Amino acid sequence: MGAVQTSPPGLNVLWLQSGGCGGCSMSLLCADTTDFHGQWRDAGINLLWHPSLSLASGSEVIEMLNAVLAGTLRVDALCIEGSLLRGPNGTGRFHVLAGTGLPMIDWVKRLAAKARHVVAIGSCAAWGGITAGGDNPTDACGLQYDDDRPGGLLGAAFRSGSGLPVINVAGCPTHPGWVTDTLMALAAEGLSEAELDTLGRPRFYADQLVHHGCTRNEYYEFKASAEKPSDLGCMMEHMGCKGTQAHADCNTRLWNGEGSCTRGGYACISCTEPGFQEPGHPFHQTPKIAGIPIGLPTDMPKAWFVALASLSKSATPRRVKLNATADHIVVAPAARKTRLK
Amino acid sequence: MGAVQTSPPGLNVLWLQSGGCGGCSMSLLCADTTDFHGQWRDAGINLLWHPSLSLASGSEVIEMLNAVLAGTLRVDALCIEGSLLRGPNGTGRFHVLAGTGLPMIDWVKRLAAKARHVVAIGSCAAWGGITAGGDNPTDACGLQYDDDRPGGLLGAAFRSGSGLPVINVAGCPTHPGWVTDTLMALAAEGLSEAELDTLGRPRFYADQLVHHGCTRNEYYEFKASAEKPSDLGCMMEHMGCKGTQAHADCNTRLWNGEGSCTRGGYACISCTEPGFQEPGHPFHQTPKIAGIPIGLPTDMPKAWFVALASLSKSATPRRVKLNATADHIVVAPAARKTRLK
Amino acid sequence: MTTRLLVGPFNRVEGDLEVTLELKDGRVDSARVNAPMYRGFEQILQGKAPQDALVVVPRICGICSVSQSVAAARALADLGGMQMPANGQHITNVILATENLADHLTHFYLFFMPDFTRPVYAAKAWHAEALRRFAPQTGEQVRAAISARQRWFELLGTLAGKWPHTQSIEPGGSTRPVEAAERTRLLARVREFRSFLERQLFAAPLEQIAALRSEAELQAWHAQDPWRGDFRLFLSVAQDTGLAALGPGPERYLSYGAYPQPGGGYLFAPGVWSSATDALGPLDAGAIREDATHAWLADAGGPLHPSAGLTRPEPDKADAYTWNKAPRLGGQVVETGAIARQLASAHPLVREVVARHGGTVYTRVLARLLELAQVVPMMERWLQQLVVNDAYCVNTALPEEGLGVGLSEAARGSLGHWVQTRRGRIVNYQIVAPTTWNFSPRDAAGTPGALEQALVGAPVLDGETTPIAVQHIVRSFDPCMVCTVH
Amino acid sequence: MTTRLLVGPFNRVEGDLEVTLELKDGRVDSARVNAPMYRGFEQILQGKAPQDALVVVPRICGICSVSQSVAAARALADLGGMQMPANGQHITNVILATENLADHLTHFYLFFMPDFTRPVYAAKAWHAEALRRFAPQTGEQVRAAISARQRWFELLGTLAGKWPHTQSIEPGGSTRPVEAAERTRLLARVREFRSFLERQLFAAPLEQIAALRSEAELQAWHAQDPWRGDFRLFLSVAQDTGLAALGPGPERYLSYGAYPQPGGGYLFAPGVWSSATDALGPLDAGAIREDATHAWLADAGGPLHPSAGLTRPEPDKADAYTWNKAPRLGGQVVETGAIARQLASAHPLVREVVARHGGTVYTRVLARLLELAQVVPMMERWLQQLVVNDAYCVNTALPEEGLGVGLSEAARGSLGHWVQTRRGRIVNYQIVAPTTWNFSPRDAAGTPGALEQALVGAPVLDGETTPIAVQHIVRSFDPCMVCTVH
Repeated sequence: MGAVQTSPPGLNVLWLQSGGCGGCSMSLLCADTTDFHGQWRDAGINLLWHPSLSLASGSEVIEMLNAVLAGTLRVDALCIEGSLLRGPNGTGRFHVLAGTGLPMIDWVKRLAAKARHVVAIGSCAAWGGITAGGDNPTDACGLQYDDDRPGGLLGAAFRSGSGLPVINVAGCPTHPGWVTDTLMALAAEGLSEAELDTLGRPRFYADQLVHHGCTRNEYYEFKASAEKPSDLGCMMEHMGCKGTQAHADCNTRLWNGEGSCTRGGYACISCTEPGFQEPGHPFHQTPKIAGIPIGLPTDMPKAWFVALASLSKSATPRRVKLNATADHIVVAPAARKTRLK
Repeated sequence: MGAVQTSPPGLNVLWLQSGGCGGCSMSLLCADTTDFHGQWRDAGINLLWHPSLSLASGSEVIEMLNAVLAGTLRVDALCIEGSLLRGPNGTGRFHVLAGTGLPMIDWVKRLAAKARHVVAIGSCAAWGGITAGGDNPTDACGLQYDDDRPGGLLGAAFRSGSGLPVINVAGCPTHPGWVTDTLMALAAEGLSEAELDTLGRPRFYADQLVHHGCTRNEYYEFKASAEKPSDLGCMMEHMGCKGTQAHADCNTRLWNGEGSCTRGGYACISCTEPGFQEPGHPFHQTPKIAGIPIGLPTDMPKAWFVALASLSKSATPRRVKLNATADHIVVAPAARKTRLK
Repeated sequence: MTTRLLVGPFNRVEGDLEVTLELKDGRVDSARVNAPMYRGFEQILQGKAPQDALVVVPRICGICSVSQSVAAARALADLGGMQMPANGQHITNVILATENLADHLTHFYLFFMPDFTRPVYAAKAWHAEALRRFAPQTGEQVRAAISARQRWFELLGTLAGKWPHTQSIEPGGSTRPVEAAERTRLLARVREFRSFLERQLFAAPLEQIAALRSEAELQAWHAQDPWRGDFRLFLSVAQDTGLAALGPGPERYLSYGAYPQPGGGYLFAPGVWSSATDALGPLDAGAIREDATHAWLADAGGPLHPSAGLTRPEPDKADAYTWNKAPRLGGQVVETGAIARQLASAHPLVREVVARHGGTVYTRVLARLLELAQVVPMMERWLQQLVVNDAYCVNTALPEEGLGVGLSEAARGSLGHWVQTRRGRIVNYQIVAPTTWNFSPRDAAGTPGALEQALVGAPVLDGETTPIAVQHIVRSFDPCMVCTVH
Repeated sequence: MTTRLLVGPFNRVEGDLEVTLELKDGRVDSARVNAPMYRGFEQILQGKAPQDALVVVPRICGICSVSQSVAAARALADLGGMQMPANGQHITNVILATENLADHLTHFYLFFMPDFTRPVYAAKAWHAEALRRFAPQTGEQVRAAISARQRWFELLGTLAGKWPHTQSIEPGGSTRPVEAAERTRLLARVREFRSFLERQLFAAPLEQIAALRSEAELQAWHAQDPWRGDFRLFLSVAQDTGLAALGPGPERYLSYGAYPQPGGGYLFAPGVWSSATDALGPLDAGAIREDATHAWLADAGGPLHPSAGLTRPEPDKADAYTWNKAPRLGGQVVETGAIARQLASAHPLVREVVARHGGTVYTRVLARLLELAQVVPMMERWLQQLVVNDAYCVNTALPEEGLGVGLSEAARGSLGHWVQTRRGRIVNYQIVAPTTWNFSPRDAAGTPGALEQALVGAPVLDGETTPIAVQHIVRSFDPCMVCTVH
C-alpha cells in the first residue's frame, strides 16, 4: 500500500478483532450467498481490511490504520469483533496490537473517533461476552456495554460520526445474515436509531424470540420436555433452553442451511443477550424454584405460566409425551381420514 | 438416442406427466443444490427421460418407451406427475399421449408393470389432487388412491417390482427435497415399507406436522389469531390454517430458501393430504361449530383444546395480542435485565 | 403429393403437445396443433367460493402459477372494487416478475437452446461450444442456469412462501409484509441474479443490453466477441442457422400491459401492434371471442366472449382436433408473448427487427432475452420503493354477485380471467391463456392459429420424424400446453 | 551486525500475531514469537460446572470450535468413564472432519495462497494466474472456495445446529439424531464438496490423489498439466519458489491420533515421528510439560504437566515475550498438524517428502491437501455406517471429583484438555492447543519453539518490512493464535 491512502466510495468497512475467538468472522463467511465478496461489492460495501480476508499484512496494515487516524482514509463502518480487554489494571496490555506496541483498546478508541458508524460484531464486542466470564480475568467489556450496563470501552455517551450509538450485532457467534443485513443497510439508506432496540441491537432480528419457529413447539405447548441430550422434547423445562426469552430470530432465519441450536438438539443459551456467559447456573440445566423455571417466557406472568403449564401437561397427547423423551419419533401423528377439516 | 436402448447402471428414472400442472417438476428444479444434475448423477440417479429436461423428442421418446415395454431398458423408478385421467367414461381420452394415439393411463399401466418402483410425484399422482376437484370432470385419480380411498389407477393391491406399493410423494407441489430424498434413498439402500406411512408417503416428511416449527407458534400458544391477510397472528382460528393437522415438514424443511405457506402469510391447506382440494369449506376460512374450529390439532381431544384455548387466550400478553393482528411488530418483546435466566 | 407427419410427444414445452404436419416438397404445407390433455379447471371452479380461485387457479400451470394467481386476484379485485396499496402492488409485481424472468431463463437454457446440440448441427463451428454449454443435463450453462434459477426463486420463498402455487397474492395486496432488513436481503438476491445474467448470459451490464436501440448496434456489439456470453452465442447461432427467417407469425401482437404501477399506468404498455400498419392499436378486451369449432368442446353458441364463455367437453365431436378453443381478437389471429410486449411498449430494437424479419424464431427469443435485461433493474426499483411499515394488503369483502375481469401479462403473454359470482359462489370462470392464443386451432372461418401459420414453410429434412425446424418454431413460442387448455 | 525487525500485525492467521526477528546478512538469525493476546479461558472455567466447559471451550476459537468441543467432551467422558455409542462416535467424527477439512480449505485458499499474488512475484510466469485465482476478495478460486465452504458447513447446520460453537457434541455422543433421509441428504452434501475438490482443487478423483505413493508419482502427475487445478498450480509455484527448503521445523512430530473408531483404533494413528531416527515412537502424554519461563504467566513451579498446570498472568514479568507457554514433550520441541498425522499414520508420500526436504512450507501444505483427499471418502463411509434409530447419545452423571483428559486432533494438530473437578465444580482446566506447540516461545533451556526454529535462515529481501519468506513460513503452519493462548 502506498503512503497515500485514498478513500474508495461506498461503505468503507474496517474490521478489527480483539478479545474474541474470530468465530463471528468465520460465521460471516457462511453467509447465504454464492459469491460472498461479490455480494458485498454489489451492495457497495468496501472491505478496507479484515484480518482473515485481506492481503495487507504487517507494516501495510499499520500504515492504513495511521491513514485512518490521519483522516486521509475514510472509515464508514468500524467493525469490532471480540471484547475489549481493559486489563491488567486498565492498561489494556492483555492485547497489544501486534507490531504497534499499542494496546488494542487504544487503537479502538482512536479509530472509533474517526468512524461514521461503529459496529460491534458479536456479543464479545457488544457486551464483553464469553471473555468476560468467570471473574473476568482480563476486565473485558463491550464497546458500549459492560454486560447490560451502559458504559464499556467507549462510554454510554459515545456516538459515532453518524450520531448513532454503537450498533450491537450481538450473538455468539453472530449470524452471518445479521451482519450482512446491517452492513448493507448502512451502505444503502443507513439505519435510524428507531431501528435499534434498547440495547442497540438491530431490531430486525432482536425483536424476535428464538422460540419463534422452534420445531419443538408442539412439545412446548404441552410442556412435554426433553430430559437428556438427544431427546426430542422441549428443552425449556429441564435442559436450560432460554428460547422463550432470547431476542433473536434463530429459528426463523436458520443457521448454516437448516440449523439452529434447538434444531441441533441443544438449548438456546441466549447468546445474543448481555451477560449470557454467566447465567448463574449450569448452562445445561434449567434453574427452578419450587419446580418452576426461574426464567419464564418473555412477557408472561409466572402465575399464567404455572396455570397453563400444569394444565397443558395434563392435556399432553400420548404421541407428544412419548416422543419428547425419545431420540426419534416413536409415535407418528394420526393420519385422519375425514373430509371435513 | 439410438434405436437400441441400453440400460445404464444406477437408478434409472423415467418421468412422465399427465393430469397435473407440471408444478412438481418446476418445484423439483428448485432443489437445494448447486448442481442439480450433478447431484443426481453423483447419487447414482439416471434420468432416462423427463419432459422438461431431456433432449429426446417425438419419435425418439416413443422408441424409448417401447424399449422399456420390451424389457430392453430397465426402469427403476417410474415417476408419474399429474393425476390419471380416466374419463371420459373410462376411456382415458382426456389425455392421449401425443404422437402415440394411446391414452396416457394405458401407458402408465403398462410401464408400471415393468418398473422396479413406482413413484407418485405430487398429490395429483398420489390421490387425484386438484384435478379431482369440483365434481371431478375428468374422473381423475391417483396411481393407487382415489383421494384417501385405496384403489386409483393401479389398484390397492398393486406392488411394483420391488414389492412396495406406490410411493406417494404427495404435496402440491411436492417439495423438491422430498423427491430428491426419496429417489436418492431408492438409489442407495432403497426404502422399506416401514419407512412409508399408512398412505404410502415417505415418513421422513409425513411423520411431521406443518405446525412444527411454524414461526407463528407463540401466537398459537395464546390463540392470538390473525384476522385478515397479512396479519402476523396464528391462522388456525380464523384463516383456515391446517398446520396442526397436515402431515408434512414444511416449517422444518423450508421451501425455496426460507419459505413456507405460513411464513408466506397464508394458511396451510394441507396439500399433502388426500382430498385436500375439497375441504368442504372455503380455503381461507376456518370452519367452526359453536365458535370452536372443527379441525382440531392432531391427537388433541376437543375438550382439552377448548379448555386450554380459552385459558391461554386470557393469558395472552399484550405484545402477542397486539402483534397478532398487525402486519409488523408493534410491540417488541421486553428486553429483560436479569442475570439469572 | 403431400405426406402427413404426426409429431409428438414434444418435450421441453410445458405439457403435452402434438402437431400434425402436411408436408410438401420438403416443407410444411399446413399444420394442425393438438393440445391433447383436458383437466376441466373451469368446471372445477364452479360452485366454489370466489376466493377459492386463489388456491385453484395457480395449479393450472406449474410454470406460470403466479401469473394465474395474479389474474385471479385482479379478477376478484375487479369484482370487489378493491385497490391494492402501493406496497402490495410492488410486491405483486416483484413476485410476478420473478416468475416471468425465471421462465425466460428456463426457456432459453432448458427448452430452446438444447436443440442446437443435436447431431444435425454437428458440422457447425459452434456445435462443440453449444454442446459444452447447452447439452441437457450436462451442459455447463444449463447447470449454471438451473442453479441460478434455484437461487432466484428463493426470492419467492421469502415473498410468497413458496413457488409454485403461492396463496400470498390477494386481491387486496400481498399477505407477506416486508421489513426493511428483508428488503435489503431481497435486493442482494436480485443483484446475485443480475450478476449471473451479466456474467453468463449477457457478459455485459444489463443496462447496456436494455439500451441497445438498433440491430446495427446489436450486431456491432455482437461482433466484438461473437461467442462471449450465451446471448452472443445465440446471436451467432441464429445468424448461422437463419432463425431470423424461420417461423413467421401472424404479424399482429397482443399485450394487456405489464407491471401496473401504484400511480397508474404500466411499465410495458398495453395495446395491439400490427406490423402491417406499423402502428399500435388500443386494446379492446371486449372484442375477444373464443371459437370452439375445432375443439372437443361444446360450441353451440358460436364464438363467445369469455365473460359469457362455456366449457363443456364433447369428446366425440367431429372436426375437432384439440382440446383448445380458438380465441380471436376482433376476429383476428394474434400472437402474444414477450415480443408483443416489447412491440407495444415501443422497444426500438424489437420494433426494428420485427419490421425487418417479422415475428420469427429469432425475434421471439431476442425479445424474451431483452426483457430479462429490462426487468431486473425494475425489480430493484420496486423493492426500493417499498415504504416499510405501510400496509401491504387491504381486506374488503366481495359482493355476493358480480363480474370480474383480471388481465395480466404472463411470461408467455396475455392472460385473462373472467369470473362471475352469484350468491357468493362462482357460477362461471373463464380463462384465456397466452398459449391458448398462440397455439389455437383453426376458427370457424378456417383461419389457422398463430403457430399453425408459423409452421407453414418450415423446411423438413429427409428422414426427419421430428423436424428440427419445426422444433425450433414450436419452442420459439415457449408454449405451455397446460395453460392452453386448463 | 544484526538488526531487529518487528513484524505484525500478521493477518490471514487466526488471531493476532507478532514476530520479532533478528536479521543478519539478509537472513533471519533468530526469531521470537509473540502471541499478544490473553483472554484467560482457563481462569474463566474455574468454579463452573464441568458441563459448562461444553459451552465455554468452543468459544476459545471460532475456526476450530468443534475441535475444542470434542476435546472437552472427551475430557468429560474420561472423567465420567463414558463410552459413546457407535452412532455418536461417527457423527462426532463427521462434525470434526467437516471443520477440519473446511479449515484446510480456508487455509489454502484464503490464508496461504494469496501471498503468491504479491507484487514481489510479479515477474513470475504464474503470477497472473495466481492473481486470477487467489487474489483476496477478487480471485476466482478464492470466491469459489468461500462458496463451497459455505455449502460444506451446511452439513453442520444439520448435524450440529450451527457452526461455529455447537453444543451438540456431548461426552456421551451427539444430541442430534440422524434419520435415514437425512443421512441421504448429508451424503449428497458431502458429494457436492467432493465434486468441488475434484473439479477445482485437485482436478482429479480424490482417491487418485490419496493414492499417490511417492514424490516421483506426484511429480509425474504434476507434469501432465502443471497448472491444471489449484493443487498442481501450487506444486508449480512451490517448485519455482523453493518452498521445499523454506522453514524447516524441529523434525519431531506429534499426533494424538485422529478419528477414533467405535471398534477402537484410529484412522490416523497416534505417535511421535522422529526424522532423525526415521521411526515412530509411542505417544506418552505423561511426558508433556508446559514451561512458562518466557510467558507473561506465573512459572514458579517450573514446567508442569497440564493436569497440574497453572495459568496466572504476570504481565510485568521480565524476560517474558508472549502470553503463550512453551509445551515440550519429554523436554523436546515438537511440531504438530496434518504433516504429523500423515507421518504418524505412515503416508508413504509424506514420509518420503519429509525425509527428503524435512518439515517445510511445501511439505506442510502438501500434507494438509492430501488430508482433504483422504478424509472426504472416510466421511462418506462413516455416514453410511450409521445405524438409524440406534442411540446417538448416552447420558451418565459425572463424578463429583476426578480428573479427565481429552485428546483430539484438530485441523492444526494435537489438542489436549485436562480437567479436574472437586465438589462437582471445575478446579483446574488446562488446554494445550496445536499452535501452543508450534508457536511456543523458548523454554527455560532457551530452546526456541518450532516456528522460532523454522524462521531461522529465512531470507529477508532489502527493504522488506514484512518479509515474504517469513509470511510463507508462518502461514505454512496455519497458526491460530486464539487457540495458542486462550
